[in-house]
Amino acid sequence: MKLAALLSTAALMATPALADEIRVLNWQGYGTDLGWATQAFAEATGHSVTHEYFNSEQEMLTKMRTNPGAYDVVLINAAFTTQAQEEGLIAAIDPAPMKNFAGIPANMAQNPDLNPGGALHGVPWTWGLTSFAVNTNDVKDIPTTIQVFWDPEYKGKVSIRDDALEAVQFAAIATGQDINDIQDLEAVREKLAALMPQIKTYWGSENDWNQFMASGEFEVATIWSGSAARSQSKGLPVQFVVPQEGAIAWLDGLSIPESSTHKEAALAFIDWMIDPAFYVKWDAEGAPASANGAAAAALPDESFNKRVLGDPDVVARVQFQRPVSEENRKAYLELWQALKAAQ
Amino acid sequence: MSALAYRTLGLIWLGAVLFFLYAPILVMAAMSFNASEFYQLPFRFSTQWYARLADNQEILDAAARSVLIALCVTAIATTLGSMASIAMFRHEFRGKRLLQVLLFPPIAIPWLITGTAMLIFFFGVGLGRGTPAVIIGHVALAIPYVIVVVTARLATFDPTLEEAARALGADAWTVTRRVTLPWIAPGIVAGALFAFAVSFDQFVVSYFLSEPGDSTLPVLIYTAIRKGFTPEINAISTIIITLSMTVMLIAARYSKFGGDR
Amino acid sequence: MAHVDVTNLTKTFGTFTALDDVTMDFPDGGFFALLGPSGSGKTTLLRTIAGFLFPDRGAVCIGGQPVSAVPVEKRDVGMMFQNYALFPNMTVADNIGFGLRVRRVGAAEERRRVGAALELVQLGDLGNRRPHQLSGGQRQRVALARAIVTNPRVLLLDEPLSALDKALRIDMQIELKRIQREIGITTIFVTHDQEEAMTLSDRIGILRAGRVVQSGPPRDVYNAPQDLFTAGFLGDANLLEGHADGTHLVLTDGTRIELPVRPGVFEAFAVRPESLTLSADRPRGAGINAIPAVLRQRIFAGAMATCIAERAGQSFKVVARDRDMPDLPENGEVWLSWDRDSTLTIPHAS
Amino acid sequence: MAIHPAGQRRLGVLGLLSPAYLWLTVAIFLPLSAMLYFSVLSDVPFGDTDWHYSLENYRAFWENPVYATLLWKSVKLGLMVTLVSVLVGFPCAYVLAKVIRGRARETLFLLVILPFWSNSLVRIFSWAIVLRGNGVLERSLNAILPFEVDVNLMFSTAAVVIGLVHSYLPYVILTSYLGLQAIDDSLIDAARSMGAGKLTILARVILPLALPGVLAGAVLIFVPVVGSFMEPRILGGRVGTYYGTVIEDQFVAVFNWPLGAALSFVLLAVVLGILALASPILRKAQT
Repeated sequence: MKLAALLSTAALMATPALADEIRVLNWQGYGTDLGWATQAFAEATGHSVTHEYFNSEQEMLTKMRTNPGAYDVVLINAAFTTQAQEEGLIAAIDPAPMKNFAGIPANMAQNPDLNPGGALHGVPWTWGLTSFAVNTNDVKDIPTTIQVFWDPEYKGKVSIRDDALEAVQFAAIATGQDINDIQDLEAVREKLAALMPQIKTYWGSENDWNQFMASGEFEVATIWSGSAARSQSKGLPVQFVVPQEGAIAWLDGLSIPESSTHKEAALAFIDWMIDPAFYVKWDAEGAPASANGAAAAALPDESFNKRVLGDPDVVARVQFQRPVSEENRKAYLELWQALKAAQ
Repeated sequence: MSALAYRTLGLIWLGAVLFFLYAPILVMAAMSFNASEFYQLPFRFSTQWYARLADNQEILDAAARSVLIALCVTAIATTLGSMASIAMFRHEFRGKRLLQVLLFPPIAIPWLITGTAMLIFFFGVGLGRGTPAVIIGHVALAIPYVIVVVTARLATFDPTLEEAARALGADAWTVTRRVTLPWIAPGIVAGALFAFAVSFDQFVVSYFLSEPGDSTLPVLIYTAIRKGFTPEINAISTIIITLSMTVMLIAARYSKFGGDR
Repeated sequence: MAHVDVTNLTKTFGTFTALDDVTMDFPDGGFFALLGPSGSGKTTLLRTIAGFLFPDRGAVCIGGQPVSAVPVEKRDVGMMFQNYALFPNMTVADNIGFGLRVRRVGAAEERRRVGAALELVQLGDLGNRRPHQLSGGQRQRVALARAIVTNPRVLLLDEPLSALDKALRIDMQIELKRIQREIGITTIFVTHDQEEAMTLSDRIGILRAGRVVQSGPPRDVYNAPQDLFTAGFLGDANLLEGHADGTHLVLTDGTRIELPVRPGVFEAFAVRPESLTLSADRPRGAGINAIPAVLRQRIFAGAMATCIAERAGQSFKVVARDRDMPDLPENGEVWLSWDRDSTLTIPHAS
Repeated sequence: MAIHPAGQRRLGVLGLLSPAYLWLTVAIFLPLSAMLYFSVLSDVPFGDTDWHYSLENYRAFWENPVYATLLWKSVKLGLMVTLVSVLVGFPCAYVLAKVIRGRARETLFLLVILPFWSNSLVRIFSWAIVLRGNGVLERSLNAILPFEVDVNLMFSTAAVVIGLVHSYLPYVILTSYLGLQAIDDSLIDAARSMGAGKLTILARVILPLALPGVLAGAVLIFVPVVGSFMEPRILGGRVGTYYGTVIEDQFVAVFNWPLGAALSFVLLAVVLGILALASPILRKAQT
């Protein structure tokens, strides 16, 4: 009996290594779901990759909470990694089996937000900016200030994402505040309230955003740096702007849910994702900046990431997102909900 | 105004309403045959979006899952609903009125409430989300429709036929199989088609209960719509709407909507 | 074939007592009519005998075996319904063969017996028709054939002729009687039509408010009703109001009437319309009672005529062959007379 | 000893009825009870969260004006959609019931009812395609009209109302039609014989008799519209925040299920209140 049990356990343990289906939870169109990449990954390892998408970090967390076991790799903004770890949603990662981990510089690998409790819970993958882009068909003079969102000329042609944290931090920049330590929330509220009538609709995903830009329904809209690069490379008439007031910067990590049943395959996929070879190819289509120093170094000089994000002037203006306290998160959510409800 | 003028006005009104009801669906369907990814005109005929569908494993899986779920739901809801209808038809008992009233909530309470309540409960009992949860939810929504439709058909059934069969020595099962079921079969078929439609078109409850990666077609479409429109969504929508309208046309033949057949 | 006994049957529906301590005996091979107004319990009694209903108290025996707890499908009874209850989805032959198929007699045997039953009800070539293609009378015959083809121990008929028009009904009564005699089956049938009951049955039972009021051969019940209700329900009766005084009845206005000499104590007296004679002059004779009245109305009905006469605020009905009825002016004085011995003497007033 | 046949029958009834009703209990009634339970918790009772009983979720509804505002907004939307549907649908039902005869009526009636049984999501999506700026509506209008128009209805309350009317219009047509059909034509003839004009007949004979059917349809529209979230989300854009979308958010994004449950229960109370008020009418309309 014991022997049989042992044998069957061994058999069970041996099989997952052969071919797993790993499920990735990410923004849509954000690197992990590139067809050529997953195909190459499948050919190299035998693991197939399927995707599930979220529209906000909140939704991402809730998806993990309510679907234990459903995901194997999750993209988490470093500002949320700690929360996910505290809720027991994600597992600590031993980077040793990843051959590409060595390329990640220490300041990234040991980023305290990705190492809650002193253990690595998110493998630094990409970083970038949340700023805005303008439709160059309609906006001839590229603006240099974030105040363009409040310009009556663009009334009904403006868009931001429906996300409490991002909206509040965006308004914090517009009111000259520290996004991680907002002192005057009332100013933020007023600023956003003034913004609301300008808004056409909220955008939910990059694809969505592209269509609205293509049809001319958006003229000024917030966007992520990587997405802007991708849109440009697709030939959309957009220009990414990092205004004088600055921009939100974020660091995204790849994590493995505690409930994942294919942790080994998940780790292999993360390793694949931080591979400089993958990144260079991705960047050609438009990508955020890589957290892997080796990958960033491999980029050609004309690359968007090298040009824009490599500019020390820009780097000096940006503010990195830090974890948000439970209390603030609630306050932001209520503020945003009340504003939306008043429409 | 003359009677003819009234009549003409009435017909124009009806025509306008029909136009309002069908035009958007037809436009949507037409756009699934337009080559442009951004719905640009002039119209250029193409079936490329349907061809793409054939390669989209995710949509095909969701479609297969939707049909499979709808078939399970149809089988279960039709059986349970018909059984209950027959029981209520055959017997008078205390609380019958209450049981009939209890059919109302699944139809009348907004699905948002039912769906979120199911989500809470299924999590509470450890079932969680997923296809079984979806099936359980859909069956509950479909049962009242089946009971209503089958009961309507039973109302035209003469209960002495059952008594006659029993007097001739037939046991309960023989009575049901040889006498009752043949008569109410059109009602059961209509009920089954309603159940299929309820499940196949159900979005709200599926949305809260389906598991990521195992979502039904409407849920997949909703997520896709929120990520931006593509003619591929038009193509699959066209297929769905054609399918469900066909099912209902057949159902109408069997139910009283199409006249008493 | 078997006789049926019911003893002390009581059946209530909620607060309504449908059967109240009913005891009855239905002899083997007899044709028994249950008669009563609606709500009298006759249908409940029939359905209890059939096994659709189960008594709260009391017992039903068929052929001496207690069957109170046996449901209808195991009681081996044949039943015919008011609306025939032919299965619309089956042919005539399948309808008739249903009971045989349930009993698994085999295809050949089924065909033979269905054929014989069709012959018996004279529908030999209609086996392949559907019920909706038949006339009312034909459906009735199919229903009968279906009820008897299994050779049940008892045949139960629930108002089987009420859906037919009058001419057809009389034909069917004769037909039903012929078939019943031919196969000699114990038959119990429910009707509210007293004429039909008397025509068909060799025994009748009168029910009222869940109780058996009287039972016996039709002629006996008709001629010697045990209470006023029966007297009025089975045929018509003109009540004679007054009080008995030895051999005479003193009417309310003091008129004395001779009563027949019969043993027993009687509480009420009546006379049937057909026993009364209408005349202009007072008839004389031994044992003839006569009372004056005013003729109010004469109703012609083909062979028969009915006259309504009024006396002291009470109306009397007189029935006679039209040609035997004297042609007297309305609102004129007439005499009503009858043979002393045709007076109905009723033991119970209620 | 065998069970008494009457008892056996009772068992039979139970056997036939209980599967369906057990199913409804497990999938409808127990979940609703569970939701009531959740609505008085301070946090989701899964994992190692720290929760206790409290009425804070209901208090949130009363104290934070956002929820009441949104509920009122949803109720207004419901009234609006119901009103438009009745105004559009009743004449339509009248034409079907009293003007058109024979086979044409059967066919047209089926045509009106058919969309109701097709996927609601797909129909809303159709409207999104039609209403988008630079979409089909604008292009076709500009093709017909001599002057340029800018019809950009997408992401407006009008778009939400149009989409919802499209979804629920068949309800009111169906119930009004059934109500109108039940009116004996001889009543109308009788009124005419007494010299009543068309408007008088409509106001004094037809409307009062058809009213239960119309009201039944109105309730059947109002109730789901108050709880709608998918339609406002797709068609409403910036103005598409309603009570239903906030409930959806609590379950899908924010993970504040207890608050979502409490909000749902408030909605349920509103819905049940309306159904209770309307139930005599609905019962009348049934017969």
